[in-house]
This record gives sequence, C-alpha cells and structure tokens, in this order.
Amino acid sequence: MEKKFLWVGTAILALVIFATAATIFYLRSNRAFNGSVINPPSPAADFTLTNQSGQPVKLSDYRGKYILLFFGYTHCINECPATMAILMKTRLLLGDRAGDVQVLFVATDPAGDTPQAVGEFLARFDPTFMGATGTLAELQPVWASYGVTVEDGGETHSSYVYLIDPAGNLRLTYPYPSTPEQIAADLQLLFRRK
Amino acid sequence: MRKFFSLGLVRGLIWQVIGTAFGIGLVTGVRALMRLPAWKAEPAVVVGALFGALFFLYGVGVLDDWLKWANGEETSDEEVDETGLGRRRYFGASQDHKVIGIQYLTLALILFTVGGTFALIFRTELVKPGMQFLTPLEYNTLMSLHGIVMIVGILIGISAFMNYTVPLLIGARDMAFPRLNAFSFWIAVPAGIILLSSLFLGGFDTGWTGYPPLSVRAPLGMQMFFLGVSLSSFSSILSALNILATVIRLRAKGMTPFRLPIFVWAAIATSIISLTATQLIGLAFQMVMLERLLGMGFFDPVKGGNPVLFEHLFWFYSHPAVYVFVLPGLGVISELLPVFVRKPLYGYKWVAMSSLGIALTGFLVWGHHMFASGMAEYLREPFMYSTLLVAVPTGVKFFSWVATIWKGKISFPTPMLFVLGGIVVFLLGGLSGPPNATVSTDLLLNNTYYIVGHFHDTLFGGYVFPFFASIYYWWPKMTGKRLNEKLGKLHFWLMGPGMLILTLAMMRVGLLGMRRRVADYDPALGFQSYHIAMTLSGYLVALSILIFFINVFLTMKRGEVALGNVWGSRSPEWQVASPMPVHNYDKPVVVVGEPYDYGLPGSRYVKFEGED
Amino acid sequence: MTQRKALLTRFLIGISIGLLIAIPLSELAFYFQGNNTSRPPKTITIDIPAGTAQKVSQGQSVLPQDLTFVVGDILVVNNHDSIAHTLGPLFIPPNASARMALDHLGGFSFVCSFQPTRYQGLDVQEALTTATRIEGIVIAGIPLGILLALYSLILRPLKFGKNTPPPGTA
Amino acid sequence: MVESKSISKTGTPPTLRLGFLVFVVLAVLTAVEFAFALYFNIWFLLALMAILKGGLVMYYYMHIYKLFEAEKDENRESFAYKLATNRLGLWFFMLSDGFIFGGLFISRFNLLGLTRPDVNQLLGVTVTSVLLVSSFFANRAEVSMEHGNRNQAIASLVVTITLGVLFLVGVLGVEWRIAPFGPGDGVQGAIFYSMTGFHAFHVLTGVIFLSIVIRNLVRGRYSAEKHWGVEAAVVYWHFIDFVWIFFYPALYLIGTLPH
Repeated sequence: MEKKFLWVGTAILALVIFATAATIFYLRSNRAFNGSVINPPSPAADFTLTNQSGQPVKLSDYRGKYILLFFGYTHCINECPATMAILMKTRLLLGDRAGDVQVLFVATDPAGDTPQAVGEFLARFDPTFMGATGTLAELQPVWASYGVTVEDGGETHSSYVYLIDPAGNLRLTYPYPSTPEQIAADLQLLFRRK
Repeated sequence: MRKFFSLGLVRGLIWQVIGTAFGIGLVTGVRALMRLPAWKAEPAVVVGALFGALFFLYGVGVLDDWLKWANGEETSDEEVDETGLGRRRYFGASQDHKVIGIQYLTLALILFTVGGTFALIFRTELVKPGMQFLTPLEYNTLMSLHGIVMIVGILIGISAFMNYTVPLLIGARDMAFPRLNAFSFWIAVPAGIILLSSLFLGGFDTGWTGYPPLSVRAPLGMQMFFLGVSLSSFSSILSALNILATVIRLRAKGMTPFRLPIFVWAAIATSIISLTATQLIGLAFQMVMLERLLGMGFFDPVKGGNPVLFEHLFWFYSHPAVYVFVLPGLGVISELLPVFVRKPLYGYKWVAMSSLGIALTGFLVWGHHMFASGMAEYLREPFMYSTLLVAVPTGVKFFSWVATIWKGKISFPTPMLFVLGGIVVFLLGGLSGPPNATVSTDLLLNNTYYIVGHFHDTLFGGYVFPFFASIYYWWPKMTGKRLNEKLGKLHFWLMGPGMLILTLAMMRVGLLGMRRRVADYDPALGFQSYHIAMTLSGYLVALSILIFFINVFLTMKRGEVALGNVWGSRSPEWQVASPMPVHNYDKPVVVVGEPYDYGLPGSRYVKFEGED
Repeated sequence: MTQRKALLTRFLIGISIGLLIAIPLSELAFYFQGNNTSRPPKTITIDIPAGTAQKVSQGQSVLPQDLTFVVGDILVVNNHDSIAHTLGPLFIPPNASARMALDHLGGFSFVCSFQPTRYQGLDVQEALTTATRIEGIVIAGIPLGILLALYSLILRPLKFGKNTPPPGTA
Repeated sequence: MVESKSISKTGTPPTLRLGFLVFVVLAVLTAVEFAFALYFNIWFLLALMAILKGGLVMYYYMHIYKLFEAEKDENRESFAYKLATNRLGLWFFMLSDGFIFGGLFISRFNLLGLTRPDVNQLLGVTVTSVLLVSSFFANRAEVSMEHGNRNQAIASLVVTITLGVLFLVGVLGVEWRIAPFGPGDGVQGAIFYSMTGFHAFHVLTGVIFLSIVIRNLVRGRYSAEKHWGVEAAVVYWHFIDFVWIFFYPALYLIGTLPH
C-alpha cells in the first residue's frame, strides 16, 4: 500500500508542477491591460499651468516618466480624494519603480483651487504629487483637450485617470473607481514591455 | 394511572412541554444578559420548539441505548423484549420494525384526517364567491397547512409501507439499524406537533412552497412550518438510510437483484431520493429561518441575495419528492396485481429498472417548476426534454400492468379494486402531466387549478389508492383479522368516483382561468357550479374515509379471523402464520425461484431452510 | 472485471450516448430560440464619424441612442472626429480608439460627448453563451443516458469474472 | 513501529508511516494552494488542489475502499458482518450530510460568484492547517488501535480533540469577532456565517463524539479486533476535514474582494 502511495504522491506532485507551469505560461503569454486602452497611443495635449508652489509646470517637463493625470477640485468630498488615495496606494504598490511615475492633479475650480489650496490638498496624500492650476482662461483649453466637462464649482462628469507614457502619448484611461492593484499591474506590464 | 404515565408517548409529550419552556427561558435569559429587550417572540418560540423536539426524543426513550453506549455500557441486541408485548408497546419506543410500521401507519392516518379536514373547511368556503366564514389569512393558512400536512403525512405513510413490508419481503429479521428506525419514527411526532402548532401561532399564507420574500414577511407560524418540515425531513432521510442498508445487507440467501420483490425495487428508488435530495429542502427552509432570525440576506435582493436560488434548492428536492410519493404506490400496484390476476408480472426487469429510472431521471428535471420564474430562458427546452423523458419509464409500468391483466384470472377483492382504481386515476394524472412539462402550454396553465387537479390525480392514483390497497391487503398480516369486504367495497365506490369528479372539475375550472391558492373568485367567470360539484365530491371522499375508519373499528371488535395465506400470495411473509411472529421467520428464508411466477405449476419462490 | 467496475463502465457508456443524442436536440432548440443575446460575447465597434462635434452642437444625433450588448462584450469606440470624445469611463482622443469590457449586467446611461442629449444608453443583457448551451446538453443528456444504461442492463446483462454469478439469472 | 499480523478483512492494516506520508503530501498541497491564491488567483487551480486533497483524504484517511470489501459472510450475527453494515450506514449518512454542504457550496457561488468575503487570510490558513494536523492525529489513533497500541491511540485522540477545539476557537472565537461584517450585513455575511456555522456545528459534534470514544477507550471497551467506535468517530472527523478542504478555498481563496 505504501509503495502504491509513493506512485500516487509523485503523480500528484507532477500534476501540480505541470499545472503551475502551464498557468504561468498562460498568464505570461496573454496579459491584458485593466484600463481602457487608447489605440493607437495618441499624443497628449501639452499645457503650461502653475503648480502648488507657484512655479509654472508643463506636462512635457515629465517626458521620460509615466504620468498619471487627474482632473479634480480641492473641496470635492468623494471622488477626488478617493482617486488621490488610489493613486497614492498605486505608487506604494510599485515599490522602487514608483520613482518612474508622476501623479499630476489638474484643478477644475479656478475660484477655489488656489495654488496653496492645491498644495494643502495634495500634501494630505503624497509630497511627490504635482498640482497644476491657473485662471479659467488658462484651464478651459486644457479641460477641452482632455474631454473634461466642468460644471460650475468644479464638478466634473468624467473623472478618469489618464496614463501618459514617457513618450508623452496617452496610453490608458481608468474610470472611477479602479483599484490600485489594477493600475499598478498595468504599469508593471508597461515597465516589462520596455 | 402510573401505567398511563409509563407510556413512552406520554412521557415524551411531558418532556416536550418542559423542553419548550426551557428553550423559551433560555433565549429570554440570554437576551436579558445581553442587555437586549428580554422578550422577543420569534427566536424564543423557535428555540423553544427545537428544544421541545429534542426533549421529546429523550422522554420517549429512543435515545436510551445510545446514551448507554456513550456511557460504555452494553445493550442487548435483542430488538424486541418479549415481555412488552400487547397494545402498550405501540405507545412507546419499540425497535420492532413491525411495531414501528404500524406506529407510522397510525400517525399517517391521523395526519391525513387533519389535512383532509382542513381541505373540507376551505372547500366549503369556496362554494360561494366572496368570503363567507373565513378571513383570507385563515383561508391561506388552512390551504397551506392542507398541502404540507398531507405531504408530511404521505412521507410518513410511505415509511409505514416500507418499514412494515421491506424486511418481511426480503426475509430479514428486522431493519439494519433498529434503534435508528425507532428514532426516525419518533422524531416525526414532535415534527407533526410543531407543524400543526403554526395554526395557533398566526398561521402562514405562502402555500406549501414557502417562497421568499413572502415567507420572510409571513407571521410567526411560518417558522413553525419551516421547523416542522425540517425535523420531519430527518425522519424520511434516516428511514431511507435504514431501508437502503437493510436491502443491501440483509437480503435472504439467493435473493439476487432481479429476484427482489418489485416493491423493494420501488423502495430502493424512493430511498435514494429521500436520502440525498431531502437535505436540500431542509437547507432551503433553514436558510429562510436564518434570514428571519438573524437577517441573513440569502434571498433578499436588497442585500444582494437571490430569491430564485430558493426555488432551485426547493425544487431540487420537491420535484423528486413527487416520485418519492408515487414510486412506492406504483410498486404496490405491481406487487399486488399478479396476486389477483394469477399471472406472472409482465416484464419484471423492465418494471424494476423503470422505478430506478424514474428516481434517477427525476433528479435533473426540477427546472420545469420554474419556467415562469425567470430562469435562463433557453434552459427551459432541455428541462422540457428531460421532464418528458420521465414519461417513458412510467409508460413502461403502465404497459406492464395492462399486459399483466391481459387474459388473467381476475378476482375483485377490495385490495384489487383499489389497485385498479389507482391505475385508472394515475393514468389520468399522468396524461394531464405533459401539458405542464411543455413550456408553451405550461406558461398558460402555470398556477391555475389545472395544476391542482393534475397533482391530486397523480397523488390519489400513485399514493392514496395503493395506500389503501396495501392496508386492505396486509391488514390480516398485521392483525390476524380481515377487514370487512362489503364496507371496503363501499369505501372504494365512494372514493373512486368522488375524487374523479373532484379532479376533473379542478382541471376544468383551471382551464377556465381559476387561479390556485386564491380564497375568492369572480362570479362572472361562471364556474360556481363546478366549485359546488368539487365541494360535494370532496365530502364524498371524506365520507368514504369515515366508512374506512368504521370498518377498522368493527374489525377490531369482531372481525373475520384470517390466519393463513388469505390471498394465495407467493411472497415469504404469507408462508408463515398471521399475525406475523415477533421474530418474523424462525427458519431463514431461501429464495429458489422467480418472485411472480403465479399460475406456473410447480414453481416456487421461497422455501425455509431445512425444508426440501 | 469486478461487478462494480462493469456497472460503472456501463453507466459511463450510457451517459455518453445520452449526451451525444442530446446535442442535436438541444442545439435544435437553440437554433429556434435564437435572439440578439443568443451569441457568445464579442468585440463591437462604434465609429464616431468626422464632424460629429458640429452636428451634435446643432442638436442632431449621429449614432443610435441605445445600444444592446451581452455580458462580456468588448466595446471599441473609434474616434474619426477632429476633437476628443468621451463615453462614460472612456476617453477617446481624435483618430484613436478606446475599449472597455462590459462585464456587468444591466442598463447603463453613460455621459457622452457625441449625443445631443449628452447621454448614451447601453443595455447589457445576459449572454446565451456556449456554457449555457453545454448546461442544456447536460440537463437533457444525463437523464437520457441513465435511462439507456439502466435498460441496457436488461438487454445486455453485465459480464462478470468467474467468482461472482451474474444477477437475475435463475 | 508495530507490524502486526492481518487483523481486519482488508489485508494488513495500513502503517503509521503511510498516514504520515499522506499528511506530508496534504500539507504540501495546502501550501501550494495558498501560494496559488496569493500569486495567480485562478479558480480552477484552487479547485484542482481541493479535489486532489479531497481524494487523498477520502481514500487514505476515510479508506472508502473498505466499503467495497463488505463482509460476504453468511452469519448475519457475526461482528464482521455487522461491522460492514455499520460502515455502509455511516457512509450513507455522510453522503446525505454532504448534500447539505453541497447546497451551501452551490449557494455561495450562486450568490457571490467570483468575489469572496473580506476575511483574515492568516487566520484562515492557520485554522486550515490546525484541522489538517488534527486529521493526521485522528488517523494515527485509528491505525495504532488497529495495531493494538491503545495508549498511543488515546494520546493521538487527545491531540486531535485539542486541535479540534483550537479550530473552533479560531473560527467562532476569533474570526467571527474580527470579521468586518455581521450575519445581517449583505449576502457575503450571510454566506460566511452560515457556511462556517454549519461546519463548526459538525466539528463540535465530532469533538463530543471523540471525547466519548476516548472515555470508553480509557475504560478498555475497545480492542484491536473490535473498535468500531474509534473507527466511526475518526472517519466522521475526516469527513469534517474533507468538507473544510472545499469550504476553505470557497470562503477564503477563490475570487477577489468586492470593491
């Protein structure tokens, strides 16, 4: 009976190993992005705005980095802080590769989102987060070029996170709510693809 | 007086009262300790009823031997203590399968009378449109209780058949697990009490199916319904287990599978279903109980639950359950028919396999109860196929019966009348079935009186008639006296036509658009006359049952003594004296021939060891 | 071959035959049942033609108001217009496409930039997938198979080894 | 190790070493299962693991094969014959009981699909291994009883019961307290509490059953030839473990957290 069992045991372990290998291969071969893919990658409209410390900030400053772009307003109570938290977690999940990712927050309420307001808002999450605000005149074209419809008070209807690759192309967008795991997984995939 | 209190039943009832009080006290105490408002009716009553049932089992004494074992004491493997013979043993925990069978029979008859009375009451209410003497809730409660009490009664009646006859038919000394056998009977008693108690605890208005969400909102009686059915489900599960083990392990020498009496095949098929599927109705009901007690949202869409899940769990048992109801009856028909036509049963093997076939096929056809309840639209066709498929083995049985009767030397004593009646009525029920199985017609007939008529035809033909047939047939074996033929025939000739009118009228009003389970109907629909006819024929059936009881009573008093092989049967239990000896067969039975070779000269089914 | 093994093989054979017979039956039903959800999930493309923005601003709708999908569909939106468009969770830059997986049941009304009403209705229904069809085949096939196996026991009784006598033969 | 002569009709009784080997494989499989759940959470891998473990337990610990070697002896009153009948009864009971758990299992997938309740992973894997180890000792008890080694049997049963109680504490005492939802909070609460509750009830009965057996074992009611009580209790215990083998992935591993 023991002899027989040795065969059984070996067979089981072999099966398990095979299953593991097969799965890994399967997962390697067809990994899909979690976010909605923009195909072909189209150049993200560049803009110049003011960051929380009053300096001018350009989107193109961050060429060579992955940019997570989000449109929101500082006195927003649910989606904007929630998304910021998600992005913070995402960077944590990325570990040492977090340095390659820059989060950029574009204001949608010129009245309320003064540079220091943006600064305080972002400081609640992650010092590396970069804010970008300006006058209504400055902001409106930016909103337009990213298809953000802003109602008075900064309320937006389309709260996505835009993922822009080092070449400055829009690659993916994430609807609200997406989990940090999903975004991080996509970034990992992009890292590996390079 | 002391003798009275020493009866197991009495002690059990006393303990049940104590247990109920204990349970209620327990819940109230715990709630008080938890700083909650001490008195909350629902949990208190449910837990009380549960403890009541457990204490009953202790009080009646079915747990004694197990407690002794747990205590490391030996108990005698003697199923029957010779001392406690006589009437008294029927009121206590006996391990003799014959006693238990008769106990089951009594309980079944009691439940029938109760359920029938409910039916008569609301049937009377339906004579005229509008509400006469019942409130809608009372009507619904009576209607629902009629359904479930009858169903529990049928399950118990089946255990009665199987417990009494199976060990005799296979030449065994007793069941495989006599103590378990006693347990499974006695748990049915508190279950029945709890079930009926719902009448006094607000009743319930869901019909016997108890679908949520309605059953989540129903009065407290609902819980008693769920609890009662769950408990009685243990009864049928355990007795099914016992039957299967008995048939597999304790068959007489030489009784190969294809020499089993046909009724035993039916018992096997039935037991396979009750052993397995019954758990799911218990589970479904317990889930609703939990939803009511703890707010668990299994079937509450607001909490993400899914009411249709209940229907799946429920019908996965409750459709096969229909076969549980009829298979033993059909078995009885096939068992008795050859005796009274003095001819071999035609196509024995096919009938045997058909019983199994109906049982096993029945597992995968539950979906046809839910054509109208939002299941995956396309799956209705496959379910339709498999449902119609069940008609095949049933047809095989009919063919066998007809071919058996063909050119037989037919005699018409009461059991035979009931057998023939059963065949005719079940044919009606069977033929009215396919319209409910095919999707297109079912969507029309669903939830009408047509279904009610179909269902009552199947159950009368498949259960009630064979049930009485076997009572008349095995009564001499049980008591050594024979039931009066004249009264028996009268019983049949009242019941047969009565219920035919009843069910045909039901189907008719169903087609005319009478919904089932409604307390009232629109006079403009113009089927009041049918309702009057139904009620009258209902009373006719009731009268016939009354005559049956009178017959039993008179026979007890001064009945024709019948000790021998009254019907000239070949099966082993008739080869020994009636009433059956305590230890069934003092010499082991040996099977030497085919079971149903009636009329073949010199052929023999059984002999006793030591005989030539 | 022991009695148990023989019985087991007999039932396996019976059930597989039953399934084989059930396939045409079930598929026939499927053929007649067919409606717009009776298809496996697939990729569906919407094209936003050039000049949509102007038309929409003039209040005329370019695309149908409501679209029907089944669970698991992939919706791909091609934007041939000169400006970026949005559809609910999607952002589509000019001359690019965006995709989303519709894996939740229900009727959705997404904010979008290419309808005069600013809303696009998406009706996502339960797909009648291959899985459902296989389920159907099983439901119809296994009972049939069991019946065949049972009756075959009569027509061709089991063969056993020497030691166990075949049941049912006198 | 005692290599005694053939006792039961089922050839020489399995050795303690076999039980240990089976346990090792089960432990490895459990570890692999947990790793699978962590790294690539694919339901059919977890299902495969569960089926493999279940098969091993059912064959080597519950020795289902003894059912089919039923005693064909003519003497219906002999112990061996009754033993075979009792085995049959026990297995029928477990089959029937299995349908309850099966129903709960199906309900879980019907209601939660591929999402899982938000419960403590560490605790989950802990109680699972506790139950697995207890299962090993239960088997050890039965085997040593078959070899007539009573004291070892008692010792092993004591360990089994202790671990069983630990399992109960882990599930009822800890998990039920720290779970972020109550029985009334949404369908995941309902499923989690009912599944663990039904299972815990069976564990409780198993513990009681085992303690009764120990009591009688100490009083010397069982012998190497006649110890149906021990066998029944142990097989029932393995059945409880068998159920948990399927409940653990269903409750803790399969699927993602709802967000």
